[in-house]
Amino acid sequence: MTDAPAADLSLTPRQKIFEGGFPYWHEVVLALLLAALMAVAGYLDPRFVQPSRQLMLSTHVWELALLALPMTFIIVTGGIDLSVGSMIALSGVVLGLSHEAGMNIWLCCALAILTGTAAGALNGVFVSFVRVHPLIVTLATLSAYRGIAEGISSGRPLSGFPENFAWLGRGDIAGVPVAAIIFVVAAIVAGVVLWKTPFGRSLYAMGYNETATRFSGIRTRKIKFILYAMSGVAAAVAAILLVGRRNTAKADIGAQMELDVITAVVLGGTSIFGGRGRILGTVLGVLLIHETKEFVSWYFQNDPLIPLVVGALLIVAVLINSALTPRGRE
Amino acid sequence: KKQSTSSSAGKKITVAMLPKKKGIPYFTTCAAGAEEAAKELGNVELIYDGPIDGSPEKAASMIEKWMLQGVDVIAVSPNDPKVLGPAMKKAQDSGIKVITWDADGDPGTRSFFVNQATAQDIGFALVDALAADIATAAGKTAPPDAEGEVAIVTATLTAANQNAWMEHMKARLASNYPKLKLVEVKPCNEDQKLAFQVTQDLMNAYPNLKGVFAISSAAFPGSAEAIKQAGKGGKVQVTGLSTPNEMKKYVEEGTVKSVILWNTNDLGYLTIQTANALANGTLKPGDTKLTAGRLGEKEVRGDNVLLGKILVFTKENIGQFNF
Amino acid sequence: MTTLARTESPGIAILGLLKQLARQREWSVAALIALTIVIVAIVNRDFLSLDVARNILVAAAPAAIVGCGLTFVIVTGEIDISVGSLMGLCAVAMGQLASPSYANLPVPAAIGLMLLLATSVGFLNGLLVTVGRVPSIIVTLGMLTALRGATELLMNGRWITDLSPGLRFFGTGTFLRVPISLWTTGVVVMASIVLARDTPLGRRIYAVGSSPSAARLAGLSPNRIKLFAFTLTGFLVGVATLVSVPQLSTIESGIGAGFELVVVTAVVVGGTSISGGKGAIIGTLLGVILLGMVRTVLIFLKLGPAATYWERAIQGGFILLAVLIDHLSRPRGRGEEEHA
Amino acid sequence: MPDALEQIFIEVRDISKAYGGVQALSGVSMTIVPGEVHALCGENGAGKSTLIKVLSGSVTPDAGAVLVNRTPLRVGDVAASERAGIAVIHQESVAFPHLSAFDNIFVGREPRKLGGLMLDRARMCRETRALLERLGEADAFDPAAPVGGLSVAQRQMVGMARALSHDCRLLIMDEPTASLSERETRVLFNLIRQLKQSGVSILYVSHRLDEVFALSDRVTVFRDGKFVATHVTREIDKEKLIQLMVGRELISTDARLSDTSFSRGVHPARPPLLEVRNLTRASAFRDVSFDVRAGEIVGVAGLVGAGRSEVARVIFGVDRADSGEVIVDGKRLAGGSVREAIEREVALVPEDRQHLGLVLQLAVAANLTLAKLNSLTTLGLISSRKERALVAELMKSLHVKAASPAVAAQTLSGGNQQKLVVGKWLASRPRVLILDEPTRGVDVAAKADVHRLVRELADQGMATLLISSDLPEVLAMSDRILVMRGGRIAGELSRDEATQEKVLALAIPGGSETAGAGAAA
Ligand SMILES: Nc1ncnc2c1ncn2[C@@H]1O[C@H](COP(=O)(O)OP(=O)(O)OP(=O)(O)O)[C@@H](O)[C@H]1O
Ligand SMILES: Nc1ncnc2c1ncn2[C@@H]1O[C@H](COP(=O)(O)OP(=O)(O)OP(=O)(O)O)[C@@H](O)[C@H]1O
Ligand SMILES: [Mg+2]
Ligand SMILES: [Mg+2]
Repeated sequence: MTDAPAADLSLTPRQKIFEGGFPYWHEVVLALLLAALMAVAGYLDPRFVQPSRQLMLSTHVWELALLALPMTFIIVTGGIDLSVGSMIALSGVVLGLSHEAGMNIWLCCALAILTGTAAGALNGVFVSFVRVHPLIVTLATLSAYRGIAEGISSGRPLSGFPENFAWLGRGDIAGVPVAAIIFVVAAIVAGVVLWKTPFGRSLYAMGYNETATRFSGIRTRKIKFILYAMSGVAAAVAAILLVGRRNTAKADIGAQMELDVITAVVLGGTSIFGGRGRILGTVLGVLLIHETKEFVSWYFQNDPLIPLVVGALLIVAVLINSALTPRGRE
Repeated sequence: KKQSTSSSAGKKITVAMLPKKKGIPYFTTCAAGAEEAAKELGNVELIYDGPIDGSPEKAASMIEKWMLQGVDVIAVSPNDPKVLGPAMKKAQDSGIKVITWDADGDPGTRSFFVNQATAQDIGFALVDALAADIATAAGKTAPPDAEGEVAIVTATLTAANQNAWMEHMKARLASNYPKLKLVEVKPCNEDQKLAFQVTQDLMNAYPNLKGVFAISSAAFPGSAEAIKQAGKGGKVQVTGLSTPNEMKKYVEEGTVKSVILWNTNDLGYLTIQTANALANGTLKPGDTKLTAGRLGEKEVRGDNVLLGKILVFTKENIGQFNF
Repeated sequence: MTTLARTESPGIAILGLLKQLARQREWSVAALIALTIVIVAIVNRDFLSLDVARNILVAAAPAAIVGCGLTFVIVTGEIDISVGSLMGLCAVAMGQLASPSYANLPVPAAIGLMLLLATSVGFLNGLLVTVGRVPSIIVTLGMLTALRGATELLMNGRWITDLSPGLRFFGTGTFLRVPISLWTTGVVVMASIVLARDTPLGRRIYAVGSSPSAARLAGLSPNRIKLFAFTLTGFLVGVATLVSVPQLSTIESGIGAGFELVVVTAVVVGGTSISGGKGAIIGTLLGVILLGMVRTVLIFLKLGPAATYWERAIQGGFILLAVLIDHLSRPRGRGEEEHA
Repeated sequence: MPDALEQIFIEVRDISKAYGGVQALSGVSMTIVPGEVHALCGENGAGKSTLIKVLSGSVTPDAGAVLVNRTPLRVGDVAASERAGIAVIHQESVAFPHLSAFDNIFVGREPRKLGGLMLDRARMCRETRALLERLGEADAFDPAAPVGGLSVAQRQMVGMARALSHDCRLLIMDEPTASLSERETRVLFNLIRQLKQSGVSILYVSHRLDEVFALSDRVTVFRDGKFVATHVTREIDKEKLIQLMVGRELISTDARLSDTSFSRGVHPARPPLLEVRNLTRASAFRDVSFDVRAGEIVGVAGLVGAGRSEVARVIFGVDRADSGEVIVDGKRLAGGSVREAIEREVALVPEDRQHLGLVLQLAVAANLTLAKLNSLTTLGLISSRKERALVAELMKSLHVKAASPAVAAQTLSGGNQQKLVVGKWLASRPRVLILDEPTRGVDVAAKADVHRLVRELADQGMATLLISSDLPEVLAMSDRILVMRGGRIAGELSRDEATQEKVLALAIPGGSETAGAGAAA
């Protein structure tokens, strides 16, 4: 009993190292819910589940999905970023204005990404170096960034982008939307980073006890800074896709998006208190919410129903999960 | 897949009707008219749905949804023509008939516009009405003599329609009413309470404010209430667009002198009539008139189906309307 | 907050209050408010009028009332972002219950039922958080969305325009020439301050937020205390609805949209620690006023139509400023490892 | 020593408690009589704290009963235990960091007025001051300030005040002196004797055997969650006790230590690895200078609040110095960066394991490897194989007792948690190791393990700074001893001249009292 039985040591993939016991309950629950939903949908209206239609219905989910990745990282460290929606607006408007000013469209994209990064980095500076709580910081920049977007564009729609640019948002490669491809790649990278790298591991540690993590020689401040900057980058990319698809940049794009993103992430099983969460869960969360919204809208044709259902879904899903998992020790 | 739209009269058709914002009386009354038309026609199945938050992004994806469901006609009231444009075009290309109502989109993205009023008509009507009210309140006879400070309370800073109206309002003010000075434009974010507070502040900050344009469904009652509670009814004029029922009491007690609108019920009705005619081929490009059920003959000018003039509800006539 | 323990008897509460101002985040917020008033007054005399002050306060009233409850919730280490949607639901419920064209109940009955609804939703939030063990951010995020949808469905695209005078009184009436809503706010704030500082329950709310495990070892029941905080908040949302909604003649489904952001921002700007254990009602009050002023201030600065487009940016900057001032004015030593 | 052993105050009957796989307690029974000091001994993880949690009602046992004056106690109910007059000073400081000492002491049992509606602050203040007087801490700190700002020891004092605040009949102390130094310890012992006079029973858990013999009337020993024996303290000796605890022959730590130490000749003057020059941090200490040579162990003694931990924190880059410099292996540290310190192979085993040492919710394994993850990767990905190997080795060499390396660190017993912190840093083979209270709450055997490991590494050329309030430990382990007082270095003693008396004389402001608590036996 004094030294650990080898038996236990043999089960040591990352998840085991963390919770112990079967760690995938949440993902299972989500997957089952998703399957159930699609079954019902397919029964009520077979057309809904046709791959071709599904693919077209998915056109506007990719930006949200993309944002959910850095958000997962951030929430795992116990932080939060409420300003993503506004960063989309800001980088989108910069994109539009610079294009209006006659810049080469790809330069505009670069500029937009630069803007997003800067915005995210500013959040990062306040969170990690001024050490203000991320909720406060991003609450402030939530209005500040959208405000700047409104200010520099005075609320005008900016459009008339070239077709080859719109392709980013609307086009597809072998039937698969470009946005989808971008997301899948990003998701895989994010998943591996979180799952198997020292960086990923330190995110979990930070989420539980930042000080002790810092005492272990991990640059917690720098890491946080990077995360928030990344969130900004993702927002900028999302903005480019969004603008490309609607062919219009405007200070109101991405409004309320932060809530959708956070909903997806927490539905995906990432603990808002930090320390727990996986990309797989987030992806399932995004899918479940997307399909629910689409089907309710498809079948009932009554918009107010959507928030009602999604809200209930969020609570119920997490409730089921907490019923399945044993009482924690904290 | 989607049933072909090559159709003979009486053939069953599905019309999807998209308001800018679901859940506000203006569009609810339009929907009532649409329902009426659908019943009359019998062969029309009406889908009425739209984003409750008025988000153009959501509206666009609804159009895409209907495209996938293979409806026959999509009638769009575009909250933001630029954002909805691509989706409408896509639907058209897939063989669905797309028309606009209440507000127009780019001509390339729809076949007809059921036109109750253009942005210009609305902008001008608002300015003329307020100017007249200010003038009469100041005991002047000719509206152009109206003078003083005026302010606008709009929906949101990015609301495409309101921004379009404001363009024309500013132009009209400059050209016809040189003595009216526009001092502020404030958003109320579709929130009556905010409109109420903003109007209070405007009246305090600009003691000789003479009039307020409350150009969003939420702004109008909010501003009117602020003026009333400040005891400035009759001293500070307010006008805007609203269905008569919502503003009746303010008109009757005199806080509001004129309310701009058209018969929303008829607008919805005419929209469905147009959609139906378009679907079964009785309405073709180049036609000059359209027989629209109880509305009788309606003029078609170019690709605009005209509903008729803008109405101005006043103490005298508002009692006669109930919608 | 804890520093209040210094005031050896609540008798010298004022002294305690001053001491607190000098020590806490409230200080920087108060300073910022004062500064703003001075600047604006210099630019535009009209700003210094009772009328303006009253309008600002009345506009801030609902946020202040709900803020009291939310402060307690946040101090226990939880959060409630459903208050906005709940207010919408309450408004619609109250309106439909009282309106002749719907249920047409007598006003007191309508109000009673509305308050009951508000309180039970708060209680439900609490149950899901404590018994259901669902993180409060998730529960209330779900409610935020769900209740808004429910409200829309209830209204079904119509507005309620026939509010009875009895109801309107709570929004427009005055007592001793002071609006009902301000009286109510005063009572709620005072009661909350006393609850927080001078009652066992209050101290326990702070204890639970400060260290749940220690609380359990001390024989407290964190769940019961959290349940109380959520229920109280629900009830206060009802109260806020009662004194703010009838101010207008029309009830529509959008009421309260975005309200949660205003309140949460005010509370944290007021110095309440989002990680629990620390926070003061007075700070929340100041936070509410600071944020509430911005809109009015911008109008009185007479920056003209063009400036309007920068309004939101300025508001955001204001919040950052408030927080920054606080952080620069605070020494950081040992034990300051985590976020303020 | 109460003559009437038959009049039993508390009887524990066949209590069992399992946590998942771990049987923390299996059918233990014991009795406590009025006015006795009853010591409870056992290795780390023996189940002492668990039993205490059962008695205090914060843990519900799986089986068994607790009888108070022959009437069964409602188990798992803190309030019931308090009513029965059971008060606890828990092992880990369980303060409310944001609350003042006042509130910390009274929360849950607040004195009330106005029909129980309002707090009676006046009374809270009066009683708090009185309590702190009794603890000799009256003016050590401001009872209105948040306790989060106090040192571990000071928080411990607040905990005691809380326990004393309701007149209890059984006072349970779970390793109260673990983070106390001589002076507080002596105050505490006098207190215990007073209480005993007034008929209060005391259940005393400690790994410091001297204390056990100095204080207790009877001693009960647990091993691996089982009851081993209860003896009248006078009737057994240290060796016997240790044998009961570990279940095998083992010479006393101090003895073993003295062996190792005496075997060491004065080693050839190696170059200093750590040099501290006029280091000053106004809030805690003023121009501190010393150096530590390769292979040398320098002990730092001093009273609580002397500034030792603060010095350690500054060297490790947690806090910035106001002035002065830290030189590692000839090169100056920029300071203020833990990362820098670690890259220069400096390691700190912090004082407060719960908050600074461990990520409690993470697995044992993850904690052990956190500080050197980068060295466990292949192609940038963590290699479970390498990780497993390292973890297995560490857990073996430190005898960490855990169900599996996958369980959360918070499920380990206090001592085992401490072993994790030490192990985590020993794993990184530092050149300069700073230990702040490294054996806090560690049992004799484990203590010996830690001492042995440190000694071995030192012999391999590691420079070690040993901050400890456990004077015998300092005396036995150190080649030189620095004594801090009020934030200054009060003096330095070579290992031969160093005695408890001399150290204390330097440590205690203006005083040269003698007879440390340990010697009081
Ligand atoms: N919350 C818990 N979850 C799981 N196991 C636990 C928990 N608390 C204690 N244990 C286990 O129960 C056993 C007894 O723990 P306990 O804290 O009583 O030991 P102890 O005698 O106090 O040791 P120490 O002297 O180190 O404090 C240990 O093996 C520990 O790992
Ligand atoms: N967490 C803390 N926050 C603020 N001040 C502290 C803290 N801990 C200790 N202090 C103060 O810093 C000074 C030095 O404390 P420190 O703990 O370093 O002394 P020490 O000799 O290490 O005592 P200990 O034996 O408790 O470690 C004391 O005045 C103490 O009150
Ligand atoms: Mg223990
Ligand atoms: Mg120390």
